[in-house]
Amino acid sequence: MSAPVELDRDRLVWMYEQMLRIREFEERVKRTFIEHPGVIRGHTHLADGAEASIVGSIATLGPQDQFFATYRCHGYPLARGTDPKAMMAEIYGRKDGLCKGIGGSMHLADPSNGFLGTSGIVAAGIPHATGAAWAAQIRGQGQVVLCFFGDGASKQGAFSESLNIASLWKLPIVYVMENNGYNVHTRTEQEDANRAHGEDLSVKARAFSMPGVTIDGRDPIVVYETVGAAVARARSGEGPTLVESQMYRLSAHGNIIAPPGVPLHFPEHEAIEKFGAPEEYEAALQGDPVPAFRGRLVADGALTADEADTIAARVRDEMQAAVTFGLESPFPAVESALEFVYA
Amino acid sequence: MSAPVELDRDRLVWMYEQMLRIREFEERVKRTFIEHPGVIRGHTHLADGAEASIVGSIATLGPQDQFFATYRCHGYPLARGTDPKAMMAEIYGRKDGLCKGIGGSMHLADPSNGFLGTSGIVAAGIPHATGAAWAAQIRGQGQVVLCFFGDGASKQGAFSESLNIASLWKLPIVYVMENNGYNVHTRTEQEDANRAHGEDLSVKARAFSMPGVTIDGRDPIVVYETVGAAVARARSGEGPTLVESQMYRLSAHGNIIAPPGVPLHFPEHEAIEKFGAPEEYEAALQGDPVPAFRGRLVADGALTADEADTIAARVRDEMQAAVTFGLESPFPAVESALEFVYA
Amino acid sequence: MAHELPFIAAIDEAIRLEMERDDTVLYFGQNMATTENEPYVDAFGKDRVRVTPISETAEIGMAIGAAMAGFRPVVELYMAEFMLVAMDQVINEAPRFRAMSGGQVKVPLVLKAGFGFTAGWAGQHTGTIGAMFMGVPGLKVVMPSTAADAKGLMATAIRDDNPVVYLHHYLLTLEHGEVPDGEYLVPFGEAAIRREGSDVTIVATGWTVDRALGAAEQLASEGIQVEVIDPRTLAPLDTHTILESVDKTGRLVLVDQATRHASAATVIAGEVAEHGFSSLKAPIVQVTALDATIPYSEPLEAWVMPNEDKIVAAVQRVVGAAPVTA
Amino acid sequence: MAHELPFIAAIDEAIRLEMERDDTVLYFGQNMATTENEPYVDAFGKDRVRVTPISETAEIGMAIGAAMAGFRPVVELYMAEFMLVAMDQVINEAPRFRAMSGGQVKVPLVLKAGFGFTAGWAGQHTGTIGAMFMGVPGLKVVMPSTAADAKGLMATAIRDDNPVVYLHHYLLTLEHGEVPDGEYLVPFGEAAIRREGSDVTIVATGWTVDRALGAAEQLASEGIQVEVIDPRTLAPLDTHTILESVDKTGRLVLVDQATRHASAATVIAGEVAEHGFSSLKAPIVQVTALDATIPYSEPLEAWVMPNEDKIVAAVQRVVGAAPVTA
Ligand SMILES: Cc1ncc(C[n+]2csc(CCOP(=O)(O)OP(=O)(O)O)c2C)c(N)n1
Ligand SMILES: Cc1ncc(C[n+]2csc(CCOP(=O)(O)OP(=O)(O)O)c2C)c(N)n1
Ligand SMILES: [Mg+2]
Ligand SMILES: [Mg+2]
Repeated sequence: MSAPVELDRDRLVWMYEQMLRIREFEERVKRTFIEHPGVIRGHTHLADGAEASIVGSIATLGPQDQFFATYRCHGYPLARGTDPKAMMAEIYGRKDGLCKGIGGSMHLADPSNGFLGTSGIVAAGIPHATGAAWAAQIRGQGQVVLCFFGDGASKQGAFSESLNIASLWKLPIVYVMENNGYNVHTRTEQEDANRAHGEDLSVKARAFSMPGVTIDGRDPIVVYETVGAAVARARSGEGPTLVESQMYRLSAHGNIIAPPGVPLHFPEHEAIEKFGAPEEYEAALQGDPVPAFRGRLVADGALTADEADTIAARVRDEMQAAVTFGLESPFPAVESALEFVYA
Repeated sequence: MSAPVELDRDRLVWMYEQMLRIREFEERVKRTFIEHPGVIRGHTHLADGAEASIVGSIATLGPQDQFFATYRCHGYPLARGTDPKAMMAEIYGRKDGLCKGIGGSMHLADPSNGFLGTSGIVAAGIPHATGAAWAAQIRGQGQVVLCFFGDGASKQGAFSESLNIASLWKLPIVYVMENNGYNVHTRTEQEDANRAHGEDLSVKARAFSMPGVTIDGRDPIVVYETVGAAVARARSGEGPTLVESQMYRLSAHGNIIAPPGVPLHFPEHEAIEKFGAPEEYEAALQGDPVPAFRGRLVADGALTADEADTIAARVRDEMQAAVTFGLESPFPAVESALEFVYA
Repeated sequence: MAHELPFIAAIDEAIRLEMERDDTVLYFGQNMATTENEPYVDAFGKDRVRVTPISETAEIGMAIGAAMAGFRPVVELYMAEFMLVAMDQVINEAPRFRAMSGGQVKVPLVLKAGFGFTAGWAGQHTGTIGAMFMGVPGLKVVMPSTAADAKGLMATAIRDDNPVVYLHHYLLTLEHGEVPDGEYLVPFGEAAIRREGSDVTIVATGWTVDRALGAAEQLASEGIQVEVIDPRTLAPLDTHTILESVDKTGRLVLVDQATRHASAATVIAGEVAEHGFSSLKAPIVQVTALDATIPYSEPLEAWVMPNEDKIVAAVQRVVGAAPVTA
Repeated sequence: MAHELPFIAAIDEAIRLEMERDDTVLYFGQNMATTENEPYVDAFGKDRVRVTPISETAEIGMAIGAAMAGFRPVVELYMAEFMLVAMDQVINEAPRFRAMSGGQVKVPLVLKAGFGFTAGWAGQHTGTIGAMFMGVPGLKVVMPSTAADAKGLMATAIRDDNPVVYLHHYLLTLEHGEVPDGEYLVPFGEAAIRREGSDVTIVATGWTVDRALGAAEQLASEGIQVEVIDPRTLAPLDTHTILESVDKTGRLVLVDQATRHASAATVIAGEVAEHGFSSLKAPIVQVTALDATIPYSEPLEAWVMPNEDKIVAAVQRVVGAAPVTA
């Protein structure tokens, strides 16, 4: 399997910048809990640690391709070109939000960029993506769908039902399972029979007579090549692939869950908070994909330290502007709650 | 893997008689549609063709073991010792029915014989059986649970969710998938990715890091040995097994579906009725497990032709008595509809 | 012009006409299109007409995804209760995306399912679960009782830009009726007055509409003139027509095949008790199924169901011909 | 003797006491008992307390199987809406086996689930779906509003021989209340009169009970004496207490966080419109959520919810202090 397009220097730097944009955006979201208490409500899930996997995957898509994600959905649209201002305004529940303040952090959508929607119910988006892939197959214009979901989601019936049909019908879809080692504070080996038996989760693909592959999801080039090959396979009509992209979530699952009155914040990662294993978390930090990719590009001469700093400054400004925009955007008119119930 | 008990002559003959009892019972059910129109209502599913698999499986159970089945549930309790009179009365909706006329053909249960219940919703019984296996594990008395279901059921999320947990928790359960080649009139290769790719359905076990094996379910000895080994494995705490037991359903999926007024009957098998492939059906008849096993026992000298005829006569009488009993049993008092709603 | 068709063929006619008219309409589900010579496959090809595995969550979920991507899927579900294994997709996915995306996407799809097969199908296949889909913002619910409505409401459902649960009563399957030729649309949210009357209003749905008409006939011979209303769609619900009728008659009997606390009847009672209170001259009486898992045995099944006699008795109570008991 | 506890700790206390009392009680679900030093694991061991994968169909289905096999499982589901992926197990399996087996098996289990987290949880996590479980023969539904009831109803639920859906409101999680020490059982099917009054009856559930009490306080200063009733269990539903109250007050306002056509309120309206009609002096008014998928943005979320002001206005309408509009 080979990736569709060679990664030239510009593309590599572009990938790095996207990774940094995601990291910076998520940092801003997290800081909002402290700097602007009460502005973010409900439950927010961050993509830090997943940047390489997200960018490596999204980079394989052509302009007509589509993708679906979960509640942990800030990264993909950023890499795909969605305006971070509209995203932050959405997370702040404002009128200028991507979904007019109605969806919130868990339900971003940007159909104009191929991002059709996100379900907050674990694995519920897997059949949606599969259905969009069927639509693509019928349309016959070579579109491909990427379907992102977590390791935990693979224990939900919706996963198996969908992958069987995708393989049976040879649908143009790539299933990217982001295995970050945890479902909230349940470790993969506590809930997954494969892992408990020392196997990779990609062996699940065998049940659907579908290719399954496990990769280091912290390496954007590996991700790009693997997902790219699977996208090429899907596009050529050979059917779906399951990619297990291994990574480590660098923040807690989400902000604390508490009724109004209790200020929300991001607790420590569950490795520390729940399992008393800070060493696990420290080790994961060593593998942080963002500085690792920067180091590699600099070492390879694709990027100078100066250029890297310029990018960092640009990204900081961009995301600061997103925060400012979000804070300044007004709340929607209350009546808009009824405006989009029916099409 | 080796079966727990050697099959001596008596046991082999017992197995044959059970197979014949199931066949005869089902024939009587089918004939009821013609001989006593209106007596059986709703939807009735027969086990003819599955006798070897049923008897070979049930024969591996000890007195404390339990099992769960689907709407196609007449065979198991017969082999396990449930009174066919009470079963037929149930199928006729009578007061003396096994479930007092309230359950009907699709919902037989005989807890006193370890048969805890049957769901008419495809695959819904798989988690029930898995939960009973968890109960057995907690109780710690070496009980094992058999879980019967169809090939079609393996495409329902409940299947995957349950098998993952059973493997993870090493539950004492054996999953017997009765692959009769059809889900109503959908052929396995039309709905199953494995089969469409030329693989056995037991490869699904790989997704749960569980042993999976495919056998000829028309041979009761092969079934006995395979399921017996899996039962022994489960009993010793090593966990579950998936057995794909291949067979051919010899009647149509069920009687025709029609509103009251239209007389119900069993149509021809779908191979003939739907696919215009009588040769497929004829070939399956050649492999009919009941005469095949009789022939083998006679050839092996385990059974004389006379003994076989004596058994056949006994079984005919027994099932005729079941029909008579069912027809003579009164209808339940209408108020009993409210009697068992709550425990 | 019209022609006579069984109920089920009327639904079929609508699906075919819509598929001819609009090639984004898809039709799929279990145990359909399994052979090479199925009429739907013949007419519309294997892309648009497909058999699926027994995977309702994937089936309905895929319909959502295909709808978001521009198609109009019709999912054949056979029995409404099979939706229960995929209820999240029906209740908490399909109707949510329009709102959650701030109006960016739409999810036009039809979930076609039979219900209420009280013909010996026993505990798990006989439910009348239509009311479970009511009150879900974004979701529409259709329940035809005549062949003509079956056709016209299916066509409307397919053209609607929102998810629609289309529930057809199994016992009506072979009931014949006059069906308008060609394109025929019945609007959502408009109840049909099946019979006019001045003394009592009966609202009934699905298979119970004919029971109510039968009861009305019987009551007419006693000099009680009953108006029979069939809402046709449970969501949107045409409370207006019901309120107008109650304004005229002052009395309301609700008939529903569901159990009492899981019925559309109770929703209608609530609306009238609030918005039609001043018209009411008598209690609003509900005739529903008894609170039992439907038994297999025929006499028991019949006993728990609403029927003409129970409807007649309820009407007699509200007109004072019989005492109202608590 | 009593002690003060937050609502959530009161539930916990009941589960612990029941697990101590009866070693067939099991407790399991997602994201619990994941480490070696969890109090439940410590106390009851890894056989009886287990973490499960994200597999609600298997979790609830396994609870059914374990219950049939002699245990009393309590399933921790976190959010009621997660039951939707397993609705078949809740609606069409657990409550059916008792009846379908002709009384041979019983299925004692508790499905513990939070609901109504209208605190920015947006479209898919904020629903009030309790009424979906009503009218299912064989199934019981519990909805406590005080810490004491939370404890007493959980204990009763665990001892009940039938499947019970136990719904606790997320916004009540940290609300403190007096809780009786030791063994404490609150019977099912007995409403609590939270406040006595003679002019208007309000029936409210879960988190809306306190809103109703707040409204009653406000109305008392206007001289309107409101009686506030909390049914505590939706199934069985104590219509008797409600009817008695309406007999006294002649006026009924129903408060429910669900949408209007998916509420327990509508069921109660139906019962009173039939069995309490002669007591009624005014329309039965329902105060429910507006028909919207709950929006994320705070002002919009607040706008669609029932609240004290809306309750006050409804009461004023039924006492004639404000006109009743259709
Ligand atoms: C059906 C369902 N069950 C439970 C939940 C609660 N829940 C939200 S996120 C989550 C963890 C999912 O883990 P994983 O799939 O690994 O994704 P990750 O959060 O690690 O990215 C859970 C259990 C839910 N949203 N939906
Ligand atoms: C969830 C669900 N979907 C659909 C059905 C309708 N149905 C009843 S039996 C059946 C076929 C099942 O096929 P299989 O599992 O192979 O069992 P078999 O009948 O061949 O023994 C179907 C689709 C159902 N009962 N439940
Ligand atoms: Mg994860
Ligand atoms: Mg089969």
